[in-house]
Amino acid sequence: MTAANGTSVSIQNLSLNFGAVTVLETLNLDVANGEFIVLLGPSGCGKSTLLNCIAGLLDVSQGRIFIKGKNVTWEEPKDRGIGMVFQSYALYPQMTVEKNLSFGLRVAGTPKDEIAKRIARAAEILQIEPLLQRKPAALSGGQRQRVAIGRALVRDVDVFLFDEPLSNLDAKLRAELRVEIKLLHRKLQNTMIYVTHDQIEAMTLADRIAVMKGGVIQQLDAPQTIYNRPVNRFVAGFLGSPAMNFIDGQVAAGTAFKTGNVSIPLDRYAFDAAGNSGGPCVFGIRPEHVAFGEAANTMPFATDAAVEIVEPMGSDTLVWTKLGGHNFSFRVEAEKTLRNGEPIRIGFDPARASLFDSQSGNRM
Amino acid sequence: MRYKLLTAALAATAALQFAGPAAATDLEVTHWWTSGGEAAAVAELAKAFDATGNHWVDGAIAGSGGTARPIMISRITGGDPMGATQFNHGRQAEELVQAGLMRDLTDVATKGKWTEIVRPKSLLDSCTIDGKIYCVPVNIHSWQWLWLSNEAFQKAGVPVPKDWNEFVAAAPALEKAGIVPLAVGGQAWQSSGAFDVLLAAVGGSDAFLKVYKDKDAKFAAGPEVAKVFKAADDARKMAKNTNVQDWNQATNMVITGKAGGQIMGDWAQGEFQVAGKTAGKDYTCLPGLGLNEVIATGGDAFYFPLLKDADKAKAQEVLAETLLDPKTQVAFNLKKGSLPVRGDVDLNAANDCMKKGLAILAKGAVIPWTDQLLSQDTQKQKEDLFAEFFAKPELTVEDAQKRFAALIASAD
Amino acid sequence: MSMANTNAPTIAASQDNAGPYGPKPRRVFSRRNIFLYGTLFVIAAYYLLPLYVMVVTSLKGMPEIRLGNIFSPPLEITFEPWVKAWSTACTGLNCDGLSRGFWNSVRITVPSVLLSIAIASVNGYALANWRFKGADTFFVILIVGAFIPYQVMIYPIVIILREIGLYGSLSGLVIVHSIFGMPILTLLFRNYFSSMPEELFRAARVDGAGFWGIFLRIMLPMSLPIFVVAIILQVTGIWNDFLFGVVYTRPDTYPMTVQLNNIVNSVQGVKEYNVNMAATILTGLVPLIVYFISGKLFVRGIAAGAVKG
Amino acid sequence: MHTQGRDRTALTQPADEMSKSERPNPLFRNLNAKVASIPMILTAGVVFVGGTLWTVLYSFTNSKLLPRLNFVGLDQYYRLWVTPRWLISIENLLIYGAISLVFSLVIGFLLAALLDQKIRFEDTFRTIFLYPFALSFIVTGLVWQWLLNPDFGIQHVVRGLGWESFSFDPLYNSSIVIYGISIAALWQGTGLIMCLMLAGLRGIDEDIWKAARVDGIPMWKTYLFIIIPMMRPVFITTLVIIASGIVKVYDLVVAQTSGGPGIASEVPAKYVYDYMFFAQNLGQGFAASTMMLLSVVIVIVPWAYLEFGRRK
Repeated sequence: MTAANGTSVSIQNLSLNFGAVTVLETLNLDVANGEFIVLLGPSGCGKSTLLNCIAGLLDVSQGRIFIKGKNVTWEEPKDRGIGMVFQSYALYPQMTVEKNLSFGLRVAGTPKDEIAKRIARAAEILQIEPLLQRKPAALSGGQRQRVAIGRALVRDVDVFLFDEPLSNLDAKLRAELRVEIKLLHRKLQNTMIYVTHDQIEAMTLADRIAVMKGGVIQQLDAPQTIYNRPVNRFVAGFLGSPAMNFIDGQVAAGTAFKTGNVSIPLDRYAFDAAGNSGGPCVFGIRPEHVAFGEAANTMPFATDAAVEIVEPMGSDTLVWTKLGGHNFSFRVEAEKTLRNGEPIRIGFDPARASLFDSQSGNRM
Repeated sequence: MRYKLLTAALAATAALQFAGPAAATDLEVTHWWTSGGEAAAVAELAKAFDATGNHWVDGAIAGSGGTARPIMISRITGGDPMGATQFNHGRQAEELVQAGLMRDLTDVATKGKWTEIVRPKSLLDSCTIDGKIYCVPVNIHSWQWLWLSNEAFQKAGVPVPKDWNEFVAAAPALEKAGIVPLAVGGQAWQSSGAFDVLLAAVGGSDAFLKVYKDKDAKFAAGPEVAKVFKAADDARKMAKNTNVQDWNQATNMVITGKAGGQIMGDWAQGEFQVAGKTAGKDYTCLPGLGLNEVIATGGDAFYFPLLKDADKAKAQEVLAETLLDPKTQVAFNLKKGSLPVRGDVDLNAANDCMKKGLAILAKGAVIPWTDQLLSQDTQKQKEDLFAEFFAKPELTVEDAQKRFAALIASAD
Repeated sequence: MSMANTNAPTIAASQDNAGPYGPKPRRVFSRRNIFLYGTLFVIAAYYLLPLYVMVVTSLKGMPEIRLGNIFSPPLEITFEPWVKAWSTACTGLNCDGLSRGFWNSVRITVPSVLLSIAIASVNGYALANWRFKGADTFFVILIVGAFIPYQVMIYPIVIILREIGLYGSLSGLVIVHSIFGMPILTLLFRNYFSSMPEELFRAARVDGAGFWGIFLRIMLPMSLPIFVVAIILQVTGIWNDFLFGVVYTRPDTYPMTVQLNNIVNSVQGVKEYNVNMAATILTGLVPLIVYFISGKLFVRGIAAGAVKG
Repeated sequence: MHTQGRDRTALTQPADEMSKSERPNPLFRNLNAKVASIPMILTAGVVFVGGTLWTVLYSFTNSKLLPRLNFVGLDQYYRLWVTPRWLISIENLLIYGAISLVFSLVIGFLLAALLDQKIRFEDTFRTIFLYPFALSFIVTGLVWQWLLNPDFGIQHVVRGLGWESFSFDPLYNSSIVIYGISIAALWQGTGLIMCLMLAGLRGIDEDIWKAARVDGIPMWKTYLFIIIPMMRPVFITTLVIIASGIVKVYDLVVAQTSGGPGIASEVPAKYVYDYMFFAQNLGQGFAASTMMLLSVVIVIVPWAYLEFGRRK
């Protein structure tokens, strides 16, 4: 029960029901000291709810929550040693930035000079010194979110909770702040738990990502692992843009995947411990793992196809074609010009593919 | 005045537009007679009018004259006049007449020889403006009565008083028996009226006329009126536990023996009658508070707005005649508790109190009443003053008299 | 994580050395709850007391009212007062109770509500989306007008109605209600339409829709909440009106409130409190029902129309 | 709303300028809107402004039963300001106004805050608090007059329970009658205020509450320092609604006390009505009306201007 030295937040058997509706189901999660964890999932998956439970803003139905080794299941949010940043910033609109930062501390009775010191530090880190005397209405979205982060910062806590902090910003600002948060994490070395539905944020920021769906953590792993070896079809489909190609078909006992007139050899595919029992399954391969033209021929699997639609995306181009009667996309360099209907050759290494059981959706 | 002409013309056109043709002519009559006795009395008028082949459309407005008059006036000036309407005769409708909104009844009056039958003559005078008659007086109402509950005095173990002074002396005994000595309803006109009665009774007729007719402010500030204020001070002390608003609720306190007495007009008699009480046996009435037996010739009158609809105009004449018909007069006034306006009617059916009133009238002990002497404006200011005086013990007799004198000085 | 399934059941959890488990225990009778619900119940009692007294009194006979206290339930329930209030109570010579006034009130309320809302919604729409020069001036005048005591305006309105020949008619009264309902309703509609997305209006204009086209086809269908509020406010306001009803109509078209006043003030001997209370409830019934049915929509609509302002 | 308004003007203006050559007469710009606003313009111009000017004009005359242009200068005003009843009316209005304003806001807000605590039966409680608003002042006045009548009402009942010296007769005691009237006024009016406040509270971002909890700010401090300042627009709307009701107070007084005992509970609107119609002294009534209008204008116009005017 004692949290390991390296454990910052530990969630044990946590469940949450609203009446008959189960929002979180027997959830377990250990977050190491200084780790950046991203809770990722579509809306309604329970990721924000989980964050609110950790913050103490929601009462849990079952289970325990430890922060820094202390059981905080029944503690008030303010006593949990957390700071939180909200999607809507949740700044107190009638107070200046400085007051926003200091209000909680003053209520808690922190000495004046200590407050001043903390505000100065937070303002310096976030570069909001010139804004201290302004009211939130006079700030841009990015500035507001910085202040919101500052409010968590001055609390001098171990764990930072972010609830979709960048969702209200436009794409450019989002990218900028993403980098800033990453830098902030590097500088502070705090534990951060970050909720988002944006897979790019998840991939770029996280030490580990917890992909959630239906109140259950589907997969908890480093971004690369999740990207490359998704545990089920949901995780595979949720991460990656453009999305992974999925092809329905059959797997014949450990040898090949068949769909239509196409057969893909699976001898290089590393089946899970459960092994391959054959039967209907889904074959998944990411567009960026597909080779094209000359390079295709060097791949363990290659086939002929015809270009159907070309989608130039600037940095590269997405090409749509058919594989065994299924829509199939892959990426080529932006310089390549392809015409509709042009015959091409494509190929890939099945070792980079993922196979999912049609029934359970689990990785095979 | 251009305005007057315009008003009259508009009133006329409006009347034309909205008064549809009717076979037996409907005539809307507005009034504020809604208490038990009053409603019974007005039913007699309606019965008599319906008997002429026309139809009385009743437009009663509850509350009091104060509530009803603005509505009536708005309708007349707004160009939607009724067929006939009640006012207290006197100065309430003066300006409506001057603005040419009311019908001249001189022809009807000449035909019916009103000048000969209506008595006292002063009644018709208040209907007359510039030599023309504009209203039909229907009754004489006198304010100057003290109504006493025999039962209450019996319970208190004191004899029924014969005048105001005895009544004041009996007040402590009544109070001891848990009886409110004097019932005065909360509405302003009641306390103001009570004072006027005290002025006429305690001060005497001359004092009354000096103040209200001559508007002699110096006299009003003088020692004679001070005596009246002293009496009013007694009255307010005796009345301080009356927790009712309406006059007839106050009367009801006397009827049920919860209060010793009430200073109220003869219309209170209608309530005693409806309650099945007998004058002399269950209650006692003292005209002029037993001090100065006079009767004021206030009362109700009907005015007829100018209508262009010929049928309605004809019906108005019929109603005017009906109202003064001897039979109607008797039937109406018996129910209402007031005195008829003609001397030639048979009133054998009248009760004790009414007979006392008739006797005083015959003697000629008659004074005009405030409705005839004062403008509504002055009346209202007077009401405000006495409402405050009766409700606020901190308002001293001296201050009140000073304010009263100032009011009389500016009265019109 | 491995010990996940070894946890003790909830009840024993607090004894478990692992410390608190599951939901924070909340007693039903916590100090907070006692305070919260206690306050609510006390205040609710204060609000309900008059209604209770009204209902109880209206079901008692007069002797019982004289003897008992006003809070005790009726020993013997009688519907006599209700019947009397509805159909036989007298004012002057008319002894048909409130029944006549009820239909008059309906005849006054329905067209007044429709007309005032029609005018005010168009006003609000014009002010929010088609501002023209001077519009704000008129609007400010209108708002100031909301503060003018009605008594002050009685006489000028008598004159205006007389000049246009509508004095004493039902249409005259309908116009008066529309005039005095206009300030607050216009404010509500203006705020509501202002809070609608700009793009809608723009898109409709680009599509070539005009003033009325946008109003009828775009704005109206989206305005249910604010119309509900407007209807509730107007139905109660107009139904409850006494002053205009008595001044600008004639006795045969008196609304129910005037008849209520007549019945209550036409004291014949003792005040019949039971009849008065029954009459009072009957008169208030229509707006009360409107509120009970649409209370939730009212709050929502108020949020949309008033608060965003 | 205001920013949108600004945008909207910006949107329509260039289009208008572009087509200036085709539409020479600015009168026809936005013609439909102007036509549609005719009822509003007539109401504002003829009824409110016209009626007001007419009233002010005749307040300088000695009109009695009928309005006449017989000017007497400021006589009506001199008389008005030495009339005890008018002075009492003003004093009462100030007391009543202060009580209504403070208690309506406080009670309305407290009720809304209580209902906002995720309580059970919220709908029921809300309906209970709101239903008096559906009743007219006449009805409200009658019921409370009945409840506060010392011979039948609360005082009678409490005395019946054995507390013989208990005294509660606010409507029959000159010195407190205006407070007694306020009891009924608050009963009738706080429900609506609560609704407005509740709507305001519901409009506040949930995250603000969460942020305050994480910051460890106690609930009452959150309300006081964060939520209430955020509800400024709601408070202003509410204030306007309450204030407009205060100036107009009339029926409630008539139904409960008719201004009594004596003239202890008189209010200005009743003075106006009584002197215009009972006393048949229109001039005096108009003078009193003018004073009321003046006070309304002094209070409201600056507010209305700030709120609606400057953001053109």
